[in-house]
Amino acid sequence: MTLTFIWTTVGALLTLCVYSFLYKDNPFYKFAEHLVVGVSAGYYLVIYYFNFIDPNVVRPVFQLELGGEAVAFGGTEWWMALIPGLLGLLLYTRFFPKIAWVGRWPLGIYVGGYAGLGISPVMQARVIDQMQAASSPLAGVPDPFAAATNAALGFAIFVVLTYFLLVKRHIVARGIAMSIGAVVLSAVAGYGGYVVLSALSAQGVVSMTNILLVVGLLGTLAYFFFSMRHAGLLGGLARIGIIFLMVGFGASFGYTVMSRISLLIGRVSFLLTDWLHLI
Amino acid sequence: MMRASLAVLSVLIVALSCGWASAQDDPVPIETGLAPPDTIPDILPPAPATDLTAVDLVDNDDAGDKIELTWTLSPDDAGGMRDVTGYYLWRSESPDARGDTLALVVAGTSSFVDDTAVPGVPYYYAVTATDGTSLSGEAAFGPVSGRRDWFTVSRLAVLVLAAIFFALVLAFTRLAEKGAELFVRRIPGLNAIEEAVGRATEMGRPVLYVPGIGEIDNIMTIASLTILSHVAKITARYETPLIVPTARAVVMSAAEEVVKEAYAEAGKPDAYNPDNIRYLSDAQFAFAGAVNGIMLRERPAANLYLGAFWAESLLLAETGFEAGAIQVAGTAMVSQLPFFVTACDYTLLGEELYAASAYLSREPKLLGGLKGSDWMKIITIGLIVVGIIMNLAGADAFVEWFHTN
Amino acid sequence: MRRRVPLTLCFIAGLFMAVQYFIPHHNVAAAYERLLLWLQTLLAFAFLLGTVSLIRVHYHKVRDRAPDRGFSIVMFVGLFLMIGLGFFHPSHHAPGSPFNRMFLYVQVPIEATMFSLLAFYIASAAFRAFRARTLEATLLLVAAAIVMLGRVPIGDMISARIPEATRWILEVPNLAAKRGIMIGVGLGMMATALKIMLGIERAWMGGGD
Amino acid sequence: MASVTEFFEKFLRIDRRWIFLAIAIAVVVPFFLPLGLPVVVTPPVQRLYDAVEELELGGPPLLLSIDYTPATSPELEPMSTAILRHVFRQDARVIVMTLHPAGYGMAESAILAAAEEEGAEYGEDFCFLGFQPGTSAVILGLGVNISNVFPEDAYGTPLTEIPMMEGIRNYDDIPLLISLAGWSASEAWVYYAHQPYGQRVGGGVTAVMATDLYPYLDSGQLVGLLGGMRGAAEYEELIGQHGSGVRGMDSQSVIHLIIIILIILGNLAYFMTRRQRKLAGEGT
Repeated sequence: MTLTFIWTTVGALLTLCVYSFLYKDNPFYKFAEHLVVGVSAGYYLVIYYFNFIDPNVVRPVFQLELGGEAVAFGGTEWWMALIPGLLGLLLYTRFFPKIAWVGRWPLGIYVGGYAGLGISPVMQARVIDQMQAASSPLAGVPDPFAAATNAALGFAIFVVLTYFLLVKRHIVARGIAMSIGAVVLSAVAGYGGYVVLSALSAQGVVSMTNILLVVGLLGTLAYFFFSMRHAGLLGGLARIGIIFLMVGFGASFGYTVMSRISLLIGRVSFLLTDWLHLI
Repeated sequence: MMRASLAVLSVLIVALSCGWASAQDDPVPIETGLAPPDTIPDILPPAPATDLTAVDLVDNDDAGDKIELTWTLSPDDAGGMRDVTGYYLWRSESPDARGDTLALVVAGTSSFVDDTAVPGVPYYYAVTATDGTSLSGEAAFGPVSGRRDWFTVSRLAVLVLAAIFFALVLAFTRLAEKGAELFVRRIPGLNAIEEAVGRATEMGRPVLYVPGIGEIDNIMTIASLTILSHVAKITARYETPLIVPTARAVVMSAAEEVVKEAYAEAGKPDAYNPDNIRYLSDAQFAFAGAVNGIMLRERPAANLYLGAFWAESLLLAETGFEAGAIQVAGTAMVSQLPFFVTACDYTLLGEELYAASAYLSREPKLLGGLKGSDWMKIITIGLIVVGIIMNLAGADAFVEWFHTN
Repeated sequence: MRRRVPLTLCFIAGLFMAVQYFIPHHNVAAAYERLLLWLQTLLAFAFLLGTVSLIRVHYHKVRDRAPDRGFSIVMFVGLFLMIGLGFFHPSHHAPGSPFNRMFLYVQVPIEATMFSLLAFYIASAAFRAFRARTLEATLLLVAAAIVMLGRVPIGDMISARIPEATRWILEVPNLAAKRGIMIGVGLGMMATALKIMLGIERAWMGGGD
Repeated sequence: MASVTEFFEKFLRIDRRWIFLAIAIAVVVPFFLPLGLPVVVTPPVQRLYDAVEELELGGPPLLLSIDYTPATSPELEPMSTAILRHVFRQDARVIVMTLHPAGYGMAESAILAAAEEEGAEYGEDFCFLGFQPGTSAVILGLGVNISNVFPEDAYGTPLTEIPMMEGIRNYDDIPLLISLAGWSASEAWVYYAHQPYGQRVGGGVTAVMATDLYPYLDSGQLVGLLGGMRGAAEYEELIGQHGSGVRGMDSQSVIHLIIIILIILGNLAYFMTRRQRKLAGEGT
């Protein structure tokens, strides 16, 4: 109990050292910063050694026993563990300028191997499967009414924004009149879209979402297309792409705020609950 | 004109969605009649399973010892008499005998993997349904033999697309090496960078260029150094001070080389000030704090953030905004883009950073990758559009062909 | 010797790893399994390189009597304390050991707190830097505000439409944009991998001959 | 009018440490005065919960990869706690491992706490394989044979001597895999476990990364997704035991509201002062 309290106090004081940075950079913060660099490096070293190097290199090479019997690890013969071990040691020649070039040999295997490993899974996960998902219809929508309003509203906003982006670049410059116009227009378009959609089946809503998804994807791809000037159809698509990109970044922004606040809540909870037992 | 095309567009969309909706209507399964209650004494053997097929299974570690059996369930399994309790699977090396029992699987199962096959030996398989007391007639299939395969056919699509893509990249790289004019559109962000530098010159204040905190082998850092060279040439011409803070020692020496060379090329080697290329700290927050210090003390009029940034992006862009500098940013770290977009005057989004560096350097390896990716995007768009049309037409074979695993 | 051998090794390792994906043959799979273990071993050794570099940097600071060498000593104390506790303490790294507690009560609080500092900066940036200056920035801010409200319970209380709008933003425009980025970045990753294998991109070798 | 502008200009130049103070107060107060706001469950979380629910009593285990580091633990630790509680409560089994060296300590403390609470037994209900370096090489290696990658568990016991590992060879014997990470580990699991081996993968990530993973959710490459502390809170709601996730939602609500107000005030002040400057003809 008391031992845990002492450790918790250490953690709490270090937490406060880091927060002192909010006032300004100071020795307490620097102390914590350097301490954690050392502690984490030491921690990683120990974990790497006991979890990997010891069972996969040291023990097979020196034929040390595993659980009572001299087992070849994963069928590893001692020399099969020795070769990568030696190659790994060659990496350290970089600290000796004269023979530093030898260190490129294992590095070559390492860099090349990892490059080769990635190619096909990345092609499959990021390109082919995404392409396939983009051209397949969505699964059923649970609440057609909510989906209808959302899709209609989204579509209306999309149409209005496209209009302003394509025809009138500077929405802010036109002042309040234009903003009111935009609101009225989107409300009218939203209601219109809603009426059209409710006339359709729930599947129509799904299709509308699908079309938005496809248009957004094509727009984004068009935005990142560099071999032609952005004019005409390509220019229009790229403008649409920018809208989607910005809404996407907005979503990331909102989520990122959430993320950082969560970390703060976690630390405050540590200070108030785990350390001071106030709550 | 605009309105007319919008109207056409909306009509098209509605038409398309109706088409899509009808394409999506799933066939409704027809409810079959229920079987009579199981009160009649069971003397009849169940109806047999049918359509047994056996194929050599190809998995990731193909030792040729796996053969996959599939069959159609007996009509008495979940239908008819509903008295099937399981299926016996048989394996023989001759077509005449039923051979040994391979396995007994429970009712409702319609596939089984025999993983005890000897590679190259032809086998004959049979399946019989059982109700616990009697066996049905058999469905047989054979001969089939296991093989150690040299190609996973289901991954053909990956191979084909990767091959096309790589051919494009290599072809464009070769073209660029031969000096062909490959068109890359000018990135608007470059104009913004030049304007920002011009503004700093007018005001007689320095330009701050942060190449990110990535290591030297990070492609974003490499792209950033290309753009740095371009910026350095402009600042050399106007003799505007250029401050380059770095977070990695190696990046600092690379930046020194780049800037020195650019000043020499612009004919102003004397204007180069080595004290302005600085290594601040490897630690993320310490680095951000030190750069913020530079912004507040030396008051640069233009802040350029191009390269790999993590959480420090926010700290930098906020202070720069507050200090009233013109800010241009560019990174391929998608998670940091929102902060740059809101707090900077112009932001190069993702791939635009690479495109800008390829545009400026005209280096074949950069151009090749960029053009190859561009054309692959066109192919992707084409495939998506064709996929959608095929889907609307009710033919999913095209999309299915890309289904791997 | 100095450039050709590593480039050749890089090409062979890369080609084998890329091609084995399509070859299910048992013998190839066995070789692949072996090479995976080799890559892991190399990675482990490469990781520990970082520790050696760290020691060198701080050793030089102490030796050269740099003004803030005191902090370098703090770093060394942390490092060697962990190594000592990890290798020589009787209970090694069992749960509840001093090694383990150093992790939970020194490393965890400092690292977690450093990132939580950003919560404060994001709030101040929201006030001082996030301006609806362009249409793009406006769109971003509006979407962000909706998502921020829609992902916390208070959004539900204001209006049930807010979480729905959030879901729509995430599943339609966000999805479309992120998918586009995903495809573009994926192609970039593959092109880089190809260039590394073929020795067109060789920044990993560093300078010199 | 001028005085209003002056006020806004002063307001814009306020020392940011006042804002820091406001945030600090806003996060602390809800701890003492909880609002008890309800948490509504969203589909990506429900889908992950359902996938865990499908695990059978004493059947093939869940593979839980605890890949987060201390820096993101407040967001992700509530997830691992909730998932482990859920698994143990339905008497299913779980194999825990990590792809990050710092994940070792995080995983160990999470699993020991949950196991003690729910009375799960080491070797029967759960086991901890520890850490292996190499991310993609590790994930691919597990698809061939788990004991090649982890010849022994974290405490040096060979896998062959752990009862629950009997008959567990590779992904074929693992119905579900969940990765909890604050870095690209979740994507690596999609690339290297789902694509080549067809493994079902679920994820729990920081809110920063969550939006980028939606395409995988839509295409089915991810079974379900927990995004940030809110994701953890929803999972806690589903298992009916509130933890730090749900508790954090009150503070989270208040601060989000404050930040939105700050954005609005900042923009208002900005536009007011800008208009004033424009009228005075000072700038553009």
